Amino acid sequence: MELAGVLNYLVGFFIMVGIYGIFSLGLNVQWGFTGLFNAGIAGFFALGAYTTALLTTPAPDAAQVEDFIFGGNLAGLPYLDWGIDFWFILSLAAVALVCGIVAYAVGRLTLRLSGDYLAIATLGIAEAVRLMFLNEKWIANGSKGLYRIPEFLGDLVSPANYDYLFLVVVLVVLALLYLAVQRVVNSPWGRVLRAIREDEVAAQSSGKDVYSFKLQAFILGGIIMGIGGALYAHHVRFISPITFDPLLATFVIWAMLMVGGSGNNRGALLGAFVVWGIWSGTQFLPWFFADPNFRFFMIGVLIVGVILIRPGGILGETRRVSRVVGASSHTPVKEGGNPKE
Amino acid sequence: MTRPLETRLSPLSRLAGPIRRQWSPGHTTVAIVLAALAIGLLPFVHMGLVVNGVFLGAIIALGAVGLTLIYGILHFANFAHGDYMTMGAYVALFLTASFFPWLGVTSDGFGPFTFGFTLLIALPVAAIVVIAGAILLDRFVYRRLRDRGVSDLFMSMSSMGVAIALRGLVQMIWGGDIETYPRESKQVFHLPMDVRIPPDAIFIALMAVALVVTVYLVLTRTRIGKAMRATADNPELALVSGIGTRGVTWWTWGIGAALAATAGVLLAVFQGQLLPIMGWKFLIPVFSAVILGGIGNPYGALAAAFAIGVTSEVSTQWMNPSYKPAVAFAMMIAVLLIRPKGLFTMAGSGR
Amino acid sequence: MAVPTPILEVRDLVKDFGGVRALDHCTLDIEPGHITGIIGPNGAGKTTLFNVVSGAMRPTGGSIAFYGRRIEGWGMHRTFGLGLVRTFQIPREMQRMTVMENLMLVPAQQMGEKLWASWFRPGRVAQDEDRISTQARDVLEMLTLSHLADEYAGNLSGGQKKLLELGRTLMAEPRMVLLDEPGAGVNRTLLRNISKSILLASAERNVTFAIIEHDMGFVMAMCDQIIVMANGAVIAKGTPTEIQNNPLVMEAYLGGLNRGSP
Amino acid sequence: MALLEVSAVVSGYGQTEILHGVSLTIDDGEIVTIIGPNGCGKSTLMKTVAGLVNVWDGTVNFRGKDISSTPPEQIARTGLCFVPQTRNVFPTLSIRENLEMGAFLRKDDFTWRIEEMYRFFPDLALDPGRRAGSLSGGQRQMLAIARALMLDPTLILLDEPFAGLAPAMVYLVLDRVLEINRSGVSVLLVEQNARQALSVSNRGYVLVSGENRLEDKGSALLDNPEVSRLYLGG
Repeated sequence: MELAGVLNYLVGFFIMVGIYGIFSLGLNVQWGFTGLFNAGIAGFFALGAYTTALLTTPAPDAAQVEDFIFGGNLAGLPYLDWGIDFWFILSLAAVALVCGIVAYAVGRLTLRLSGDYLAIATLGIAEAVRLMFLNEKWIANGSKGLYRIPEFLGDLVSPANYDYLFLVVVLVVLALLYLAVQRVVNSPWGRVLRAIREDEVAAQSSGKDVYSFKLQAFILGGIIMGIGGALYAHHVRFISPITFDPLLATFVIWAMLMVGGSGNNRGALLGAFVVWGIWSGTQFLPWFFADPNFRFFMIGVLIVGVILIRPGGILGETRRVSRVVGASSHTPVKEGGNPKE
Repeated sequence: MTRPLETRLSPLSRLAGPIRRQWSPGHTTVAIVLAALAIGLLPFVHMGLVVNGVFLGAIIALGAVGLTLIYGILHFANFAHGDYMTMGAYVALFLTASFFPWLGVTSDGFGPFTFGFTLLIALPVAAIVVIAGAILLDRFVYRRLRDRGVSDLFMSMSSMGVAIALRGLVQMIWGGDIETYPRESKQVFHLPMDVRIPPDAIFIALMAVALVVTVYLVLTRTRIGKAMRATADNPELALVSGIGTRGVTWWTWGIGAALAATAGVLLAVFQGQLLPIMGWKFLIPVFSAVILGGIGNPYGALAAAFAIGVTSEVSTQWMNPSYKPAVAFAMMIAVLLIRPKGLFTMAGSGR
Repeated sequence: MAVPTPILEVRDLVKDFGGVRALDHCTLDIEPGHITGIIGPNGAGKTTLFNVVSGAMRPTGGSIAFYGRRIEGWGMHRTFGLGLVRTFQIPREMQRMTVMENLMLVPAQQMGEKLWASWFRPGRVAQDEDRISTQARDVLEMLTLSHLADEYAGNLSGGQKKLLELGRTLMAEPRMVLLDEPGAGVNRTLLRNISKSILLASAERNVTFAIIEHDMGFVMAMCDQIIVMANGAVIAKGTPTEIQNNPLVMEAYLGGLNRGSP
Repeated sequence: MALLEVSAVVSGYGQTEILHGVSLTIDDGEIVTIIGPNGCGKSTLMKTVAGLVNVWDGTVNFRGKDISSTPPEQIARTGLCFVPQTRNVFPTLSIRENLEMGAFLRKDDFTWRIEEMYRFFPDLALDPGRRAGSLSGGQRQMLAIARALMLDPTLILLDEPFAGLAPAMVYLVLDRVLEINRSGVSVLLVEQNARQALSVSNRGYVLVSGENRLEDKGSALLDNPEVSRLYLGG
């Protein structure tokens, strides 16, 4: 019993690490490789979670319905039920589309201006998205939120063991995204992104359409974050505007990337593990260390501390050699000391 | 000094008129009042909302003027500015609700206002605490980053970390629940056109006007104020003129933090409550005012703050009031679409 | 032999900054295959000329034609696409990228620069990368920087950065290169290296060069023709010997005697 | 003892060494001009003396004190004032405010000094409230010089004060510089327009590639054929 409890806890823990790993990966595409400051991850998180929830949740019976309309019941539609829960893929595609469009719109407006504009605009978008879901009850039930969000492949196992299955789902999605991101950031495309991060004017004088690359990176990052949000919704199965408080939906993710090492995808994942470990581990500590407000404070200190003491994070960026196609031929020479921040 | 130079004068005086005129708070205030009246007199707009918007705008202005100064002189977006506001509000709370009562001094309902006279003492103390905090943070965080020559974006990011830490600190000390200053309900003033003004709002407006005028006088009349503008204009020339960077930096933080702390207290009075997240939420209207007014331009920020205050209040006539920050944000987006450098940027401001 | 048609034709180019006119009806031709030196006192408008021609700035007036195509007002990445490449006075390398990466970044129209290509067309991308890395190694060889291929560019010395900058222009397979002070802050040995590389690129790759440079020894030795600018316009053009014996040029540098002292 | 003594100074930006050991001296009351082809390090030398560029090696002595590691805002206090070539005024400040900033370190009432500057450069007195950013090139140069004079310096460094000015303006500014010198201020001038500057200078230095090449009386340098050879190579 004792062991089963620990195991259950660990499974839950790693599901969250996996989901936050996805956010961290998305942020790495934007900040770590391209130098785009997204201060409103929560916006993409919420869009992803709400999009999938609205598309897949069955409509509630009349007694429960107050004044909101559900968008769809993808999971319950018979012609999509091919025994393999195909709706899940479809829903993720929709999430990608929605987040991609929003990222495109924000990027169009701000990416030609200096970096701070993007930060402020994303901050605003996150708040606007939250306000919309909070106030427009007809969209998503306002502050009461959406519940009974369906489980992917939920009929394969008993509800008690579902978390084991979902951990596998999260890890598979994470692995796919990791490989996909790893491949592009090590490709010439990623090379251009890093060039933009280092010196925009020089990248331009090398004939690169800086704006277009920034836009692509911002959209890709936004889509990945949206997918993270979708997985979160199917894991927790209940979302409301409170879920997307900037602390757990934006700041923690920043702390993860900065701690793990921005510009390094393995660092992004390591950071998710370390910071989530600290976050969920401290609740077992005695006295005020368990106080969520103390943890809140520590997240801020952690971000400032990393910037001050070890700007590269734990892993830091690895030096790449010239042959950079695919993951197999990519071998870091050695951990490079950064010449300059 | 011997030769007559008259013959060689170049005809500069003809051009001088329109370019020289800078926006002063006087001009801005007159323009705002006229504009607000004009909007309020529209038949479909509720005058009371316009008046309310002016008060909200006054608070936004306090935040935005400080933030835009920091932006102009230290060159980064201070995401902790909202939390400096929160800090100010909570320090005043500690003084009025705990410290003064402990000393045996309690007060609420001072004169026509809901709050006690202790708040008037608490306000400058809170400002001093926040100033000290801001300067300490500069000494131990931002100065180290500047010395290392990190990019402006890294500075902004560390300010975000500072913002989170400050809010965590507030929550650790005071908890996350709604608090209020010791208060007593008061009659509101009734004016024509169905305008009701709570007396507190008049206090807010007077404080805001007094502070903004003070900042204007500091910037235009005092040695250090001119040095701040000079440093924003041309840091290298400021150095060779003997203007030390450290003094200017401290003054910038000092003025910014004092305005922020006051804005925080006034916001808490205006809303009748304190919440740890109040400052962070207020960042959106404040940043919108900064961008709308042209980054680094205090006069622009001032005018934009009132525009945002009035617009977002008036919008509640048709929209859910909780959309107010979204309205401010939408105005910022509209400006980014039309004039990315802000509405009030002056030609040749050298940036 | 036919008279060579100019590769670059600049006509009546004007560029104002506020009230200051940096280029004042500047007109010049540059013929293909030559190494042209552009000299003149400070403030003559040389760097502005490069900025406008390369598309970093919009001209106030006048026209620029590159291989007969009007390019004034184009962005930098578009002129780059035509094979018109420039360097900066202060080298701008990507510090936290290796020397090799700095070079491989440059070639245009790389398959792998499309986001989807490395997912769906890895073969093509690898092919491109092979070709480009070979090209980059050749360039490194020529610049004698091979031993630094995997070093962070930020760790190079000032002179090596200048060489890298030159290498980046060569990676673009340019038709014409605008070099802004390739010799500034470079020691003698590296400067010889740079001139050798320029001559080699000119001879073997048929690249046309326009060089702003203050080291007159370097200019007179390298260039087969020299354009002298002063106050935003061209005041003389000719071979090094012609320029050295042109009294107008001396006056531009030292100030006219006719203005005299008050 | 020389007023300013620069000996074997090495300096540069980042990792790039620009000055490879430059020496020069200025005595009280002198006008000294540094000429030399572009990129020879004239401006860097000025900035090094003014403290904006770090001295890597060698010493800078001003009035007998080593100022090679003094920060720029302290150097201004010692009576050495620098007028940069470009960006030499505060554009959004008014003319008067620019002058007040020049006097930032003065503790006394300096209104008389501002009045003196208005008399000295009558152009500035026309409209003291005007923003410096809207001035013409020549007026801007006058304001820049006036700003530097506010501290009553003993030595003033002028970096190409005549660059980009119309000939009539060059006369005007040159005339003012001579007047400043007559009032007892030493002047170190960097000029491209060598003939004009040398003709009014006591002495001149020719700088090439960050090293001293020639030093002579101003008029003697003018007649030296070596000078044009250094400019155009050969």
